[in-house]
Amino acid sequence: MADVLASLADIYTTIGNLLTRLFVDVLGASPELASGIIKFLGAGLLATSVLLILVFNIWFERKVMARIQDRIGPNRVGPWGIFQTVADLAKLFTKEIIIPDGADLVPFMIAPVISVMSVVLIWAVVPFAPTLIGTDLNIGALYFVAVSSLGVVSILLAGWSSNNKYALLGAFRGVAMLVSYEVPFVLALLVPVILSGSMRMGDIVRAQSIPFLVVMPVAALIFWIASVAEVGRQPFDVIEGESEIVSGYHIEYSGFAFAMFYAAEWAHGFTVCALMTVLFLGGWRGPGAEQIPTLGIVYFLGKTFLVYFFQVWTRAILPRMRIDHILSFSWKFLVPLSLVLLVLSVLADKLGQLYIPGYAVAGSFVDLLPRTALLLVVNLIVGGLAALWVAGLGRRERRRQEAALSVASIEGRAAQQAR
Amino acid sequence: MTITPETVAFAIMSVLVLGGGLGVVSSRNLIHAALYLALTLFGVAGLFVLLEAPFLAAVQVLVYLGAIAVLVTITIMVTRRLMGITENVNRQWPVAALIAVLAAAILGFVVISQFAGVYPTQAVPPDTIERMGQSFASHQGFLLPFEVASVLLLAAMIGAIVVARD
Amino acid sequence: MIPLHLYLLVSAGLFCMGIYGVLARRNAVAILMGIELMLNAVNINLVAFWRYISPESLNGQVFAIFVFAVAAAEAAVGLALIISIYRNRETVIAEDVNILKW
Amino acid sequence: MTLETLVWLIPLPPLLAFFVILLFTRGNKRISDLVSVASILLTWVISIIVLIGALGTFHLGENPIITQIVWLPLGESVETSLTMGALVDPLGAVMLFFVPLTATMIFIYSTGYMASGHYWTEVKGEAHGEDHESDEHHEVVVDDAGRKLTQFDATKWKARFMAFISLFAGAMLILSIADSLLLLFVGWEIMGLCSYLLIGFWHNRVYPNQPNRTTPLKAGIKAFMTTRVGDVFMLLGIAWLYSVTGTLNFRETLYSGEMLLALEAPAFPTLGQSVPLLAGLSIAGSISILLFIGTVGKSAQFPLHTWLPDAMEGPTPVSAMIHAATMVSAGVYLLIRMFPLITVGWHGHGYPPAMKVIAGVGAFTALFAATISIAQRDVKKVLAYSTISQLGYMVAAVGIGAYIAAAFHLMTHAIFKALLFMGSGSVIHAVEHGEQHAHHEGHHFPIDFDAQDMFNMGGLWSRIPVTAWTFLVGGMALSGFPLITAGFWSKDEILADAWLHAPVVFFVLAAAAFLTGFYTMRQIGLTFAGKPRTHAAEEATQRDWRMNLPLIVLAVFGVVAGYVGVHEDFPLLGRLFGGNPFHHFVSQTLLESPEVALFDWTPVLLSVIVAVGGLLVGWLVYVRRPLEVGEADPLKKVLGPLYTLFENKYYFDELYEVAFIRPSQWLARQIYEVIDRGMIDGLLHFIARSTEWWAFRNKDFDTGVVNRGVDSMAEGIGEASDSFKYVQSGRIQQYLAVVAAGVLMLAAVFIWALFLH
Repeated sequence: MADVLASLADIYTTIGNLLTRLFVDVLGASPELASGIIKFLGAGLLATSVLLILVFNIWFERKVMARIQDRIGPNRVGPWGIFQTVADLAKLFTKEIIIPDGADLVPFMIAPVISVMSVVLIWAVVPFAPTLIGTDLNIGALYFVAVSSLGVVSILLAGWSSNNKYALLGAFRGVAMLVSYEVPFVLALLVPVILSGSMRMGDIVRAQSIPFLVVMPVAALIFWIASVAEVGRQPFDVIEGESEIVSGYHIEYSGFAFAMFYAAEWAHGFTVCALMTVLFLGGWRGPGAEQIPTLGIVYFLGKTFLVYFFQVWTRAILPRMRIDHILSFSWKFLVPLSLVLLVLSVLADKLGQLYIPGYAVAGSFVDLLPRTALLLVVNLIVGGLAALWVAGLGRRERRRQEAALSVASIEGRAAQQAR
Repeated sequence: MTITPETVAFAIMSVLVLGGGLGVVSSRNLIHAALYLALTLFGVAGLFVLLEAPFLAAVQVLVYLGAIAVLVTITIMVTRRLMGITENVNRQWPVAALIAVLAAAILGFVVISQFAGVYPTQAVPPDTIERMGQSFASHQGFLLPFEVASVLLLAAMIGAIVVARD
Repeated sequence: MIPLHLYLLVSAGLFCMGIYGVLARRNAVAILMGIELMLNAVNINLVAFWRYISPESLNGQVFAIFVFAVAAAEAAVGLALIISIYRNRETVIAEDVNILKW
Repeated sequence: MTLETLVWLIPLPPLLAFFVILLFTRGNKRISDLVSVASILLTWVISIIVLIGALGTFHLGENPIITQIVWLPLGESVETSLTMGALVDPLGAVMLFFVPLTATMIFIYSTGYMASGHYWTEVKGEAHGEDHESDEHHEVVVDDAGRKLTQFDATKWKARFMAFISLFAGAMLILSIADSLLLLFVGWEIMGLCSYLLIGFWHNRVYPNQPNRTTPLKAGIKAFMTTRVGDVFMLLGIAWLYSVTGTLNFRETLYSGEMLLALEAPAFPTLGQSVPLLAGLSIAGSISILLFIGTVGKSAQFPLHTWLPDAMEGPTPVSAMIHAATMVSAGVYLLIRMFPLITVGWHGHGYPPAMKVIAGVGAFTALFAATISIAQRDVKKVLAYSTISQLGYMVAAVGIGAYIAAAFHLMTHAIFKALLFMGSGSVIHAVEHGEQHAHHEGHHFPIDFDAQDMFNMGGLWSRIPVTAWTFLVGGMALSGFPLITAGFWSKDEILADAWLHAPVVFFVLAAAAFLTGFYTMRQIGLTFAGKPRTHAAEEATQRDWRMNLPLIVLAVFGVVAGYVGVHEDFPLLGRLFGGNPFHHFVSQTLLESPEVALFDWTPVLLSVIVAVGGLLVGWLVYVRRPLEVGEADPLKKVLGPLYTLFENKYYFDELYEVAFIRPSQWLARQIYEVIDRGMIDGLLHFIARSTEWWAFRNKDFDTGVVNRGVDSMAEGIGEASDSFKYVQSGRIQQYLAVVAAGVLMLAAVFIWALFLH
């Protein structure tokens, strides 16, 4: 039993060993070949699982959105409508892919593929459990930033090749937003990298004996905002703002191509939540996760769905922002804030190491307390100042608005009296 | 030169690179050229991975694919004249071709004559990225070039904004 | 394992294509793309030499990174120039921009 | 003020006057006159004082008044340096007696003479303006020769005239007190200059209708050149003397016995064998001949006499001073001063060649000039030729050894000849006044009316009595009217010595004396006797005291001067006049005084006969039956061709013209043509042409090679650059292609160098 429990504790390695033994002993492949095949199978499994989770997520989001909007949400197809997404997908799969006239065929076809690719590739680096991770690249953080930037290319291609002005316009907007939010996204990403001292995702998770959210809440907030913008969902869903430019760059897409774009988008939303959990919520860390790796994935998925819930929540309640507001918010507020935060916190951390006794950079929960406190203080200060500054801006803006309104009203009355 | 996954990957990547390059150079439609460029860059990133320089691969993708390719594509879109695709090669293309071929011959000759059959002797030390990070900050290392590069980027950014400002 | 000269051949090929692209293409942006190709060829070379000749020293990689920086700066400024030329001269063809001649 | 310093002061006043007038008072005629006359009076007074002092000193010969200063240090010691000093010995005293006297009289006379008078001058276009200064404006007349003539005021340059005359007087006095040949030569040359300046004084005078008559300008040049010929030979003599004796001082050379002995050596020992003529000549003889040639030039003796008659072109006081009293006498003074040198080798009998030459030339000149004089129309020309003949007398006297007689005649001649010249001057003035008066009263005179022509005069006895009488005294003295005139005594002395030593000379001189008497009476007859032949003569008047006073004074001296030298043995008068004091005084100049010739009646009688005969014949021909208006000269009928010969002065002028002037002009022209133009110019032209040729070759080379080369290079570069400039096509890809090509080549080289090598 013990070994059964042990094998269950670390189910992933046991499966791995089983398979290798299978190939090597049974099929007589060379160990390298065997490991190659196992890696290949693992990758395939991961990709399909990402897309499958998607099905649940869509349903979950529509239900939550409905509940927030005080309606029931899909409940016809299957119990509580859980098969609604399957029905949608089936519909999309069967739809005919219409290629617009004058469209640039090759880029038209490639665009959806690249968008899905950019999302799925990110999962290669996400650590589900202490022993379960795609490839623990030592540049993990940088990898998924690079890959996510591929998304920009796909949008551009889609917008351009569909030979539609609205598509092109939407593409330009999307590219502008994504590129501009990439900067704060990376800067915020730097915080956990610096705190954990390494870009390897596994190390970052292991370093989070105290979740970085607690240590650097402002950084987490900036990362959260930037990631939502990266996805292009609700507060920033200017890309396919239905009311303005029909539905952005994938307007000309239909059928399976549209399904791929749609899937990529939703998957990206979920992926970002996963990143959030890995970077700021301590990934698979939980009581007993270290010992029993299989528990890791449970904690991980729990936290991810928690973050996802928040995302859907904000998506439901926040109105769409204007494109120039979005850009100016990024360049004029987020980027400077993150820079300042980053510099001050690193400075404080360095000073702390030098002057505060017993200031540990890594270690158990207790060891990290002084550092957490210090950084927490810095964050609160910077965050507070930023908040005050924004409030001031807001007040001034409101006063200007009212003045403009009063003037307008006076003129209006004058005009009426004049008539 | 046994067939190993690595050589296969190398073949794929080199095909991507050379094919992409050829595409960039010869494609009539400029957008296609830009796409081929992206393809080439991706191939190069792959080569970097093969050369066990993952950081560079990531930076390559991030910087080139993410930014420069996008920038180029956008510029092409902005500057396209609606009167269609003009003939993409100028009068002196035979000369250019000749020069390219000559250069290839010379480089090829040098490479083959000097570097044939050289195989990596040492393994890549695992902490190269950390050491690289330290080197950027240490005086013995590359602090000065690093700062100069940052100033350069700043200047380029400001320059680009000023020049392209409407 | 892959011998060094293969990498170098690939980079040489890319470099020569870059040269042809620069010298032969009419569109200014195509020229810039040619330049990008050449820079990438250089990068391949650098990294190849770093990997095959002296992996323990950081020079190759660092230098490649600086090539990235420069390439990025150059692309930015070049494209900005091309856009302003387009805005003023309504043309992007390199040959048309030939006022600075005798 | 010892005598020595006073001697120095004698020549000073005139020289000072010259500079004062020239520099300061040139503008004002009156002041100039005063300055010059005052200066000459001062000189006269000083010379009288010196004369008295000299006469008073015992044995003036041995210890004359001598002062010396170093003039030109030639060597270390004083002896070898050229000295300059003053010497007054008996001969000098004689000069100091009559030179200042005549000079003063002439100065006074010239202030009067130059006060009026006009002459014709040619108008050269704008020259006309020059006349505006003169008070009255003369109309322009055109003469036969087509020249535009106008009257020119002769008195315009009077101040300048007085200055020149003062300079001349100063020069004469320097000569007369000179103690060495050199200083004498200095005076000699200055006088030569002054003669040129004064003869050619009226340099713009032209004779209407006679284009080729010698004008004053030409006469001045002629005088200067001919005297210059003589001076050259004189200088040769001086140089020779200096080279032999080492000194030019009179006392050192002439009065030291051994010096004279040294000079006795034959001059041309080697040349002598081949040329018998030169054999007999001693050094002293040849030097004295050379010096004699100088005298011939200066005193107008035979060969070089032509300048004197033409010198009459100058104003009459000039003629009086220069050609009567002083300058011409300078020549004779030189001979007398050089007498010891001349008479080297003469011991009483047999003359040395030098003396023969001198005597011969002198005698011949006397006769020759006299013959010309009788046929002259111009009153001054007659006197000119008479001067020449009288000088001939003196030269002949020195030639035969009678230097005292020569000195005596020199003194008397100076006085009465100056008198005669001044008389003729006043005659001319009178005739000119007459012409003007007649002209005013309507008588028309041809433009070439010659106031000096005796045939236009006649009957002036009553018109100008003072001039007439003084002229008569002068004439009698000239022709040697016995007993009362000075001329008689001095000429007689010469004739006596000639009779004693050289009878041939005596007869020649006697003939000359006869002719002298004849032309003197002819002159008096033509000018004064009979009725006035022209209206000018009728109206002739001249009552200027400044002209008449000198005439009277000199007339008196003309008579008194003779009594000084009456031979002591002369019955009755000899004793009366102190026994020939002149002879004893002057003979002291030489160390051993020559013995006095015994008194001999025959020469005296002969000279009286000759003189009175000449006068009588002259009176018969011209005075008893005075000439009628327009009547030709009776002598012409008598002499016929001889007359024309004499009138034209034996055609010597033409002879010299042909013999010397034209050849020398020809020679000058040849030299000019051949040497100057031909060779020198030729050479210069050649050089010029060759350099020009070379310059052109340079130009060709320059333009051809350099310019064209450089230009073509420049063009080549220009074209090349033109074609090459298209390389900058503006197409950036082309540049890149070139760069790439360059890099490739470089790479190829490197590979070849590094790898394949």
